[in-house]
Amino acid sequence: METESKKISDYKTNTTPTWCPGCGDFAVLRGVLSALTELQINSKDVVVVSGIGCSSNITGFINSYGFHGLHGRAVPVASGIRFGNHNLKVIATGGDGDGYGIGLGHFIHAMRRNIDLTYIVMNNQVYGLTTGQASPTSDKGMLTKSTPTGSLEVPVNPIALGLISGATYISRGFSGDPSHLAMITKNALTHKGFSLVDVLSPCVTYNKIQTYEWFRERVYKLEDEKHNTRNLDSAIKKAHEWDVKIPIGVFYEANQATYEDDDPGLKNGPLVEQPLDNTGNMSKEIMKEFI
Amino acid sequence: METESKKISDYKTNTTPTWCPGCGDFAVLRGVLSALTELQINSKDVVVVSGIGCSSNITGFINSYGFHGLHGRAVPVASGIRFGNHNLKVIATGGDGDGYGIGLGHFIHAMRRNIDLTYIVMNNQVYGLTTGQASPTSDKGMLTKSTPTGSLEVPVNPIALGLISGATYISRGFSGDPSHLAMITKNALTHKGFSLVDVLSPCVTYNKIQTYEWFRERVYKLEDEKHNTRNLDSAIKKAHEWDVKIPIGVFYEANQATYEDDDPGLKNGPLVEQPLDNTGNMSKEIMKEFI
Amino acid sequence: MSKTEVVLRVAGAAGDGIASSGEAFAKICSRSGLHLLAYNSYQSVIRGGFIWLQIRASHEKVFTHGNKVDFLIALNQREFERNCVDIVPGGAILYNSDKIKPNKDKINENIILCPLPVGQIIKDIGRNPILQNTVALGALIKLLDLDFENMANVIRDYFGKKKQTAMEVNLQVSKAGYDYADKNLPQFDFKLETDLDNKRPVLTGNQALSLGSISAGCKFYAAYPMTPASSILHWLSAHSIQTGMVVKQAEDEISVINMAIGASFAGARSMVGTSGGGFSLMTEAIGLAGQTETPLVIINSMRGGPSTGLPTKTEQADLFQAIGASQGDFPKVIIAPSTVEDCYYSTIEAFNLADKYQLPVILLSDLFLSEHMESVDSFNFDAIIDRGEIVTHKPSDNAYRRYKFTPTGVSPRAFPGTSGTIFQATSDEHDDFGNVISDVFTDPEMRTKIMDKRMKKMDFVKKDLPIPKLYGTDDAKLTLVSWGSTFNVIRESMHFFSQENLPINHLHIKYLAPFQSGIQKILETSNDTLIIEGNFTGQLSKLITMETGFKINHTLFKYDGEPFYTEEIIDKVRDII
Amino acid sequence: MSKTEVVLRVAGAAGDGIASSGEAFAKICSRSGLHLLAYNSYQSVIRGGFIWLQIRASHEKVFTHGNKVDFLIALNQREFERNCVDIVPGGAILYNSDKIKPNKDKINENIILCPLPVGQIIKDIGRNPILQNTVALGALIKLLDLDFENMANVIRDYFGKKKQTAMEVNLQVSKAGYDYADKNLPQFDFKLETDLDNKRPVLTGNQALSLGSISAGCKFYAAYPMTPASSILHWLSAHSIQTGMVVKQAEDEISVINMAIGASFAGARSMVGTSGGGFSLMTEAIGLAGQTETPLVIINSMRGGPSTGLPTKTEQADLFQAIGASQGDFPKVIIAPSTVEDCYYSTIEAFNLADKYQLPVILLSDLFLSEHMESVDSFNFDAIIDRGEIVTHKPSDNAYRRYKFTPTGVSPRAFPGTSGTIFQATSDEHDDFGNVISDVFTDPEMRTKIMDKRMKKMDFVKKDLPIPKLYGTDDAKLTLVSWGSTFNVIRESMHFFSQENLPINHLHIKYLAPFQSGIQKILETSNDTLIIEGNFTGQLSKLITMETGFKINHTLFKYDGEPFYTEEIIDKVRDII
Ligand SMILES: Cc1ncc(C[n+]2csc(CCOP(=O)(O)OP(=O)(O)O)c2C)c(N)n1
Ligand SMILES: Cc1ncc(C[n+]2csc(CCOP(=O)(O)OP(=O)(O)O)c2C)c(N)n1
Ligand code: SF4
Ligand code: SF4
Ligand SMILES: [Mg+2]
Ligand SMILES: [Mg+2]
Repeated sequence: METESKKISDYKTNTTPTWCPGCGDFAVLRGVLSALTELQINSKDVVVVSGIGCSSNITGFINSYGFHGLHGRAVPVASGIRFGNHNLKVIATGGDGDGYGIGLGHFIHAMRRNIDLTYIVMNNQVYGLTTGQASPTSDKGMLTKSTPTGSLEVPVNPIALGLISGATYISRGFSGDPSHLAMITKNALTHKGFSLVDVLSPCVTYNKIQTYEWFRERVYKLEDEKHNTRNLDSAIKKAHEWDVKIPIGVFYEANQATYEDDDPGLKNGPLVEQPLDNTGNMSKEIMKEFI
Repeated sequence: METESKKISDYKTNTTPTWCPGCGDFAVLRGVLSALTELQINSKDVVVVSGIGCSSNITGFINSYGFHGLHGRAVPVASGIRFGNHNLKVIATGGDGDGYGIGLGHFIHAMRRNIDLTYIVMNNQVYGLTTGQASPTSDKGMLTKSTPTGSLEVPVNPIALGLISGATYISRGFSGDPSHLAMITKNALTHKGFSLVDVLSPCVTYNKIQTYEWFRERVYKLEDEKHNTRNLDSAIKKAHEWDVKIPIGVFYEANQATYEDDDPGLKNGPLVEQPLDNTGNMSKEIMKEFI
Repeated sequence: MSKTEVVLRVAGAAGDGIASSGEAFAKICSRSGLHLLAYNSYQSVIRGGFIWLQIRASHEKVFTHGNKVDFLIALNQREFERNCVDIVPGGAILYNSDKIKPNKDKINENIILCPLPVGQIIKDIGRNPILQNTVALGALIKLLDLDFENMANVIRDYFGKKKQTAMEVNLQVSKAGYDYADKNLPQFDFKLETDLDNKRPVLTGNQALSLGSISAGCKFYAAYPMTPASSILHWLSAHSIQTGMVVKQAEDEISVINMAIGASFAGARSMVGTSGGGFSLMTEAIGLAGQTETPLVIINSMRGGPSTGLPTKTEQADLFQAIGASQGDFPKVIIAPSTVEDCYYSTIEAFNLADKYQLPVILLSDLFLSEHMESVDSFNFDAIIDRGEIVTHKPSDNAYRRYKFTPTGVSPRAFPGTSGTIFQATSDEHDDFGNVISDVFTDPEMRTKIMDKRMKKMDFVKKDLPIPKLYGTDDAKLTLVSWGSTFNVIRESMHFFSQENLPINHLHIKYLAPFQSGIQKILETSNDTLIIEGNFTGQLSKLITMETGFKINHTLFKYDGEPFYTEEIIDKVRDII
Repeated sequence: MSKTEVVLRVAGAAGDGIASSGEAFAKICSRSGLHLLAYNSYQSVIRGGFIWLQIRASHEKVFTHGNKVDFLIALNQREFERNCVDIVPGGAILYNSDKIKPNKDKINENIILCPLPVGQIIKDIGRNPILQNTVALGALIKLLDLDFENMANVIRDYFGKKKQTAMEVNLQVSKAGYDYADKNLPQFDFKLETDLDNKRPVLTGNQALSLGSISAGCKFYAAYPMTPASSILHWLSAHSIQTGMVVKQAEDEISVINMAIGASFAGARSMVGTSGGGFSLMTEAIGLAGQTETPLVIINSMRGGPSTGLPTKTEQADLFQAIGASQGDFPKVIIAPSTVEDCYYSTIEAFNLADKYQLPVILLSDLFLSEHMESVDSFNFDAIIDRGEIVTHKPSDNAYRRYKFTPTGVSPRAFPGTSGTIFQATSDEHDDFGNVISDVFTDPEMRTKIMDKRMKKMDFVKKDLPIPKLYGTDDAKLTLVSWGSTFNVIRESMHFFSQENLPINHLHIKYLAPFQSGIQKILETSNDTLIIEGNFTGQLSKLITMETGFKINHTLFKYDGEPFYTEEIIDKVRDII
C-alpha cells in the first residue's frame, strides 16, 4: 500500500481552505502539495508547523502532522521537533507578521543554527487575520488601519537577514508564478540545512498596493540572469532590489554541516527512539560523583 | 550654577562600579562620561537605560536619570522614553546577550524606526552576569558552561544587521582603545537618528579567548583605511571582517529623518509637556461622531 | 398591542458588509431617540464563515441583544436556512430573491417572507453586491415606519464628501428599497416610540474606553494587534492627529509594554491593550512597572481560551492570569468594567489610580464588552485628572529620594528633566534613593522596608474604592454575584425578577484587586448565593473564597464562547428558588 | 562534653574561591560518614560583594546550616570583621595573618584567634592567592581531628589527572596547613563521630532534580541562563555526552519552551528550567502545552521578586504566577519539592504525571532549595517511567482521534511518524480529531465537550496524588503549615518542640494544583494554625482559603531574601502557645 505512488490528493485534507478567494496563500499550499508529491515523501514523516495568521492556517490543509502553535513561535517549535526526532521532515510556515515581526529574533537565531528545516513565509506586507494593520514588511509610507498617516519604518529585509545569519538556502517565490514557486519549494525541501522560502503572496483583501499586478510588473527570475547562487556578495546585492525590479528564485545556497550533524546528543539517532530502560542505572552511575 | 562648565566628575555617581578589575566595561563607562563632558550636556536631560547583565549595571555609575529595566528590553524602554519626551538625550546600554540575544528582535525593529537614540552594546561574546554561558556573539566552537563541546551557532553580526535594518550611525569601539571609543561615543551622541556603538569589551573572567591581547592583534581603525562611511556596500564588506582583521570605528552614517521628525503626534513638542486641561472637551467633541 | 421594540439580525458571511449595515441601522435607531444594543457573532476568518449581527432597539434602555429575532436580513441561502429558526412568530425575513430561494417546507408558517428582487429594484443604479444590504435596510426602515431622512443622513455621514458617487448610489438604492417595501411588502405592527430630538450616542466598549483614555489625558498608546483589543488601536490611530496622542504599533507585546513604561517614566500618561496571549507576554514587564513604581494602564480584553482558543468569542477566564501576572509580590490594581458606559469611567479611574499610587492598573474587559455596541446617555466630560504627587522643583535638601518612605507608601514622583531630581529606576531591589541593593550588598532590612512601603500602597488604594453596591431588595432569597460584562444581562434578568416579585438581588464586583472591604458582609448576610461567570472554573468564585473565606453555593458557568442569555439566568434562578 | 557537630563559615568576596573550599569541606565530611547542609549567601556580582558559605556537619541528619558559627575562615579584613559577631563562644577564626590584622577590641574575648602566616606556611610551594583557602582548610581538618587522607583524596578528585601540578601544589599546601595547625594552634573539643565506611552523597537541589530528570528519561532540556536555575543547565550540559540528553541554550525563554513543546510533541521527554522572569515569558506557551495536550515539565526556581528583585536571594512568591500562568482555564499541575531528596523524586513524578495526563507540570523550587548542598542517603534508582497511553499502531477504524473523548479525559497519544495517526495539534480550539473549530465554524457544543474533556483530567490527577501527611502528634495545640523549601527548617524546629514536649504538628503541602483532598479535614480538625511562608502576601495561605474556605490563624512571613532560621520559628510558636 504505502509503496504505491502517491498523488497530490493524498497530501490534501478534507478541510476546504478558508482563505479569501484569490489569496496568494493558495499557491503556496499548492506549491507544498506538489513538492511533497514530486518527492513522494511519506505523509506520516512530515510535520508542518505554523504560528497564527491567515497563512498559518495552512497546517489544516495538508495531510501530514500539523502543529498550529502560537503567533510568532513556529520556528522554535519546528526546531524542537527536529531535536525530538530528526528523521521527520519539518516545514515551518507562517506570515510576515508572524515570522519577521514578533518572531524575528527566533528566525535569525534559528538560521544561525542551520537546523535542517524549511521555513516558508507567506509575505503579504500586511497583517491579514487581524484585518489589515502594518506588518514589518510593509513599505514605508503604507497606509493601514494602524498607520493611517503612513508607516514610518524601513521594511525588514528577510533575504538579507538570511544571508548574514547563516541560513544555507535562501529563496523567494511569488504566488503569481505557482510552478516556479513549487520548484523552489521542492528544492528547499531537499536542501540539507535551514532553507528559507520567502513568498510574495498577495493579500487581496487588505493590501491594495502590492497586488499580483504590482508584482508581475516587477518580478524577474534570478536564474534568468544566471545569478551565481554560491556567491554571497552578489546575493546581498540582489537582496536589496525592490520597488523597481524584484528578483525571485534562489539567492544563495551552501552545503554546510547542520546543527543535527554536530550535536553529540543526536549521534545515536532520534531522541524519541532512545531506550528508556537503563535510565536509573545511568543515574546510579552518575550519583558516584556526588560522593 | 548650571551654566558653569561641567567636569567629568559631575557625571559620576558615588557608587563604585562593581565590575571585575580589568573588565572592558570600565572603558565604556569612561567613554560615556567623557563624551557627556565634552558635549557639556546637562545631566538632568540625559536618561541612560539598560537591561540586565554586568554591562547593564552601568546606569548606576552615571549621574543622570537611569532606567535599569528587564533583560533584553532596554531598547523598547529607551524608545518609549523618547516618545514620552523627545527633548531628552537617551542612551540605551547593555550586553551582547541582552541586545543581540533575547533582545535581537527589538534591536532590529528599533533600527527600522531610526528613533533618535544611542545604543551602546558591551559585547564580550559571553554571558557575564550569569557566570559564563555562550552568547549570541560567541564564536562557533567556543567552549562555555552551556556549550562544553563547543557552540554550534554562527555568531550574530550586529554591524551587518544594523546596515540592512535602517540604523543611521553604525560603529564599533574597543575597550582597549578608550580615547577612540570616547570619540565614537561622542559622535554617536551627536548623531541624529539611531546610532549603534558595538564595543569589543573583554570579559576578563569568563572569556579567555577574546582577550585584550586577542583584539589588539586584530583591530585596526576604519578611518586609517580611509573607509567611506557613506558607502553602504563597502560598509557591509567591512562588517564581515573578523578573526584575522577586525575593523573599529564608524562603518556607516547617514542623514535621515527620524521617527520623531515624522510622527504627527510629536509635532507640538514632547508629550510630557502637552496640556491636560482640555481633554474632556476633546472627548466631548469626538463623542459627536457616535451620534 | 403594537410592539415597542425590535430585534434585527443580519446574517451572512465575513466580507458581506454586515458590520456596516448593522452600524447604519444602529445609527438610524439611535438618532431616532431609541436605545439599542448590538452584538456581532463571527469567526476567525476574513471571508466566509457564519456571521451575524443582531440589534435590539427600544425606547427603553436595552440590556441585551435578545434571543429571538423580529426581522432577519439573510444575505445568502445558507444563512437564510440556518437563521430562520430564530425568528419569532409574526417575524419576517428580508432577502434578495434574485439569489435566495426559500425552501418553504423548512420555514415556520408564522414567518413572513419579504422577498426583495434586488436586480429589479436597483435596476441600473449600481453593481456592488453589497448594495443588496442597502436595499434591505431601506425596506426595513419602511416596515418599521422609521424616518427615511434619518437613514439618508446616516448614509451621507458614512460616505462623506470624499465618496460622493458611492453616497449617491446608496441614497438612491435605499430609497428604492424603501419605496419597494411601501408598495409590495405587508405591514407590521411596530410602534417604536421614536423621538427625533433626542439623539443618543452609540458606541462599543472599546470606543468608550478609548474615549475615556482621551479624557484622562493619555498621550501614548502602544499595542500589537490582537482581537478583541485591536479596535482600540484602530480607533485611537484614526484619531491621533485630532487628539495629539502618539499611537504606536510595536513589533510584539513585550516591546509594547516596555515602550509604554518608558513613555510613562518620561511623564506621559500611557496605556497598552491586548488580549490573553499578548497579556502573557506582558506579564514580566507588569512586575517591572510594579517594582519601578511606574504608572501604567493595561487593558486585557479577554477572549475564549486557553491559548489561541476562540479568538473571536467571549470569555471571562483571565482573572487569575491578571492576579498572577509576574513573579513576586507587588501592588497592582485590577478593575473589570461592566458596561459600555462603565468602560469610559473605569478608564479614567484607572489612569488616576495608576498615577496616584504609581502602579500598574489592569482593566479586564472581554470580547462581548469590547465589541458590542450600546446606546448611552452622554458621558460626563468634566474629567478629573489626578496625576498624583509630582515633584516639580529641586528638593530643598538637594537629595531627591525617589522611593521615599511615607505614611501611604506613595513617594512623590519626578519626571526626567526636572532640576535636582536625578534618580535611578531599577528592576533590581533598591533603597529609597533608587540605588540597587542586590548587587554588592544585600541589605535584608532595607529590603523589608522597601517591600513594606510598596505594598502599603494597596491599603490606601483599597480605602479609595467605593463601597460595594447591592442591586435590588436587601432581604432577598438569592443573591446573584457577577463581574464584568454580565452586568447587563443580569440587570435584564433582575427586571424580570422584580416584575415577577421574586426576591432576588445582585452583587456586581468591579474591583478585583484590591478586593473591596464590604463584600464579605454582603455575602455573609445573604440567604443564598449564585455566581454567574463566563468561565469553567469559577474564577471570581475562587477569588471570593480566597479573599473572604465565603463559599458561594450555586454556580452558573458558561464557557462555550457565547455571552449569557437572560433566559439562562432566569431558568437557573427558577431552579434554585 | 565534646561537640558532635560543627558549623563552618567561609567568608570573603565573590571570586575568592569560596564555593570550591566549601565543596571540598563538604566532601571531606560526607566521605567521613557525616551528614551536612550548606548554604551560600552571595550577591548579584561576579567579583567583590559580601559572600559567605556556611556548612553544618553532624553524624545525625542536618536540616539547616545553623545560625551560629564554630569556625570562621575569613578571607579578607572586611569579612573578618563583619562575620566574627556570628561566632559562638569558644569558636575560632582562621585567617591569613599576612593580610588580616584583627582589631582585638572588636572581637569577643571568648573567640579564639587562629592566625595562619600563609606566606611562611607555604613558602615556595605556590603563588595563587586562592591557596590561602587550602591552608585554612588543611588547618581546620586538623582542628576537627578529621582524616587528612580523606582531604587528600578530595583534592585529587577535584583536580583530576589533567591538572596534575595544581593538584600536587594543593596537596602540599593542605598538608602544610594541617601540620601548622598541629604544631601551633590550640586544640578544640570536637568528636564528629565519623564513619569512613559510610560515604554519603552530597548534592544540591538542582543536582538532585537534574539526576531525577535523567532517571525519568528526559531527553531534551532547554533553558536560557537564569539564577537560580542556571546550574541545571550547566550540570546537564556537562553530562550530556554521558546521558545522551540534548541540552540546548536557546535565545530566550520563549524559544526555550516552544522548542521543548516541539521536542515533546515529537515524543521526547522534555523539560525546561528558569526563574520568575523567564517564567513570565513562558506563560503563553504553558497554555499552548495545555491546549495541545503536550506533556512538559517546567521548573521555576523562585528568587526574590518582584521583577529582577533579588536575583541571588531566596523567596517563595511565585505561586500565584504559576497558578495564573496563561489565559483561560486548562489543566496544569503544580508541585513544590521540599528537600534535596524530594527534588529527585518530584522530578520523576512530574514527568510521569505530564505524560500520563498530557499536560504541563510546574515544579516550584526556590533559590535555597536549588542551590544549597545537602547530604542524602542514596536514592532509589529503580525509576518507574510511565509514558501514559501511546498509540503505536494504525487504529483499526483508520480514524485516529487525537483528542478522543474518554472517561478520564485522557486521549491516547501518537508520536509523529506512527502509521495511521496523522493529526493536527492546534492552539485554536479544536474537535476530537484536532480540527480547528474557531475558524469557519464555531461550535459551542463541541467547544463545551472538549473543554470538559480537558478539564476532567484534573480530577484524575487529583485521585493519583498521595494522601496529605501530618507530621507529629495528632492532637496538637498548633499546626504549622508550609510548602517548599521550608520543610527542613520546620523539621528541625519540630525536633525541638518534641524535645520540649510542645504539642505541635506540621502539615507540609507539596501539591498545589490540583489541591489534595485531605487538607481541608486536617486543618478543620486542628486546634490552631500557623502558616510559615517566604513571601509578603501569604500565597499558600490564600490558596488554602481559596481551595477550602479555611482561614489560617497565625502567620510567619519572611521576605528579606534570607531563608528561615529555626529560632524564628521557635520564637513565633512560643509567642502563640
Ligand atoms: C501573542 C499574540 N499577539 C497577537 C496575536 C493576534 N494575531 C493573530 S494573527 C496576527 C498577525 C497576522 O499577520 P501575519 O503573520 O502577517 O499573517 P497573515 O494573516 O498576514 O497571513 C496577529 C497579530 C496573537 N494571536 N498572539
Ligand atoms: C528574562 C530573563 N532571563 C534571564 C535572565 C538572567 N540573566 C541576567 S543577565 C543575563 C545575561 C547577561 O549577558 P550579557 O547581556 O551579555 O551581559 P554581560 O553580563 O555579559 O555584560 C541573563 C541571561 C534575566 N535577568 N531575565
Ligand atoms: S485577508 Fe488577505 S491574507 Fe487573509 S485570507 Fe484574505 S487575502 Fe489571504
Ligand atoms: S564577569 Fe566579565 S563582564 Fe562581568 S564584570 Fe567581570 S569581567 Fe566584566
Ligand atoms: Mg501577513
Ligand atoms: Mg555579554
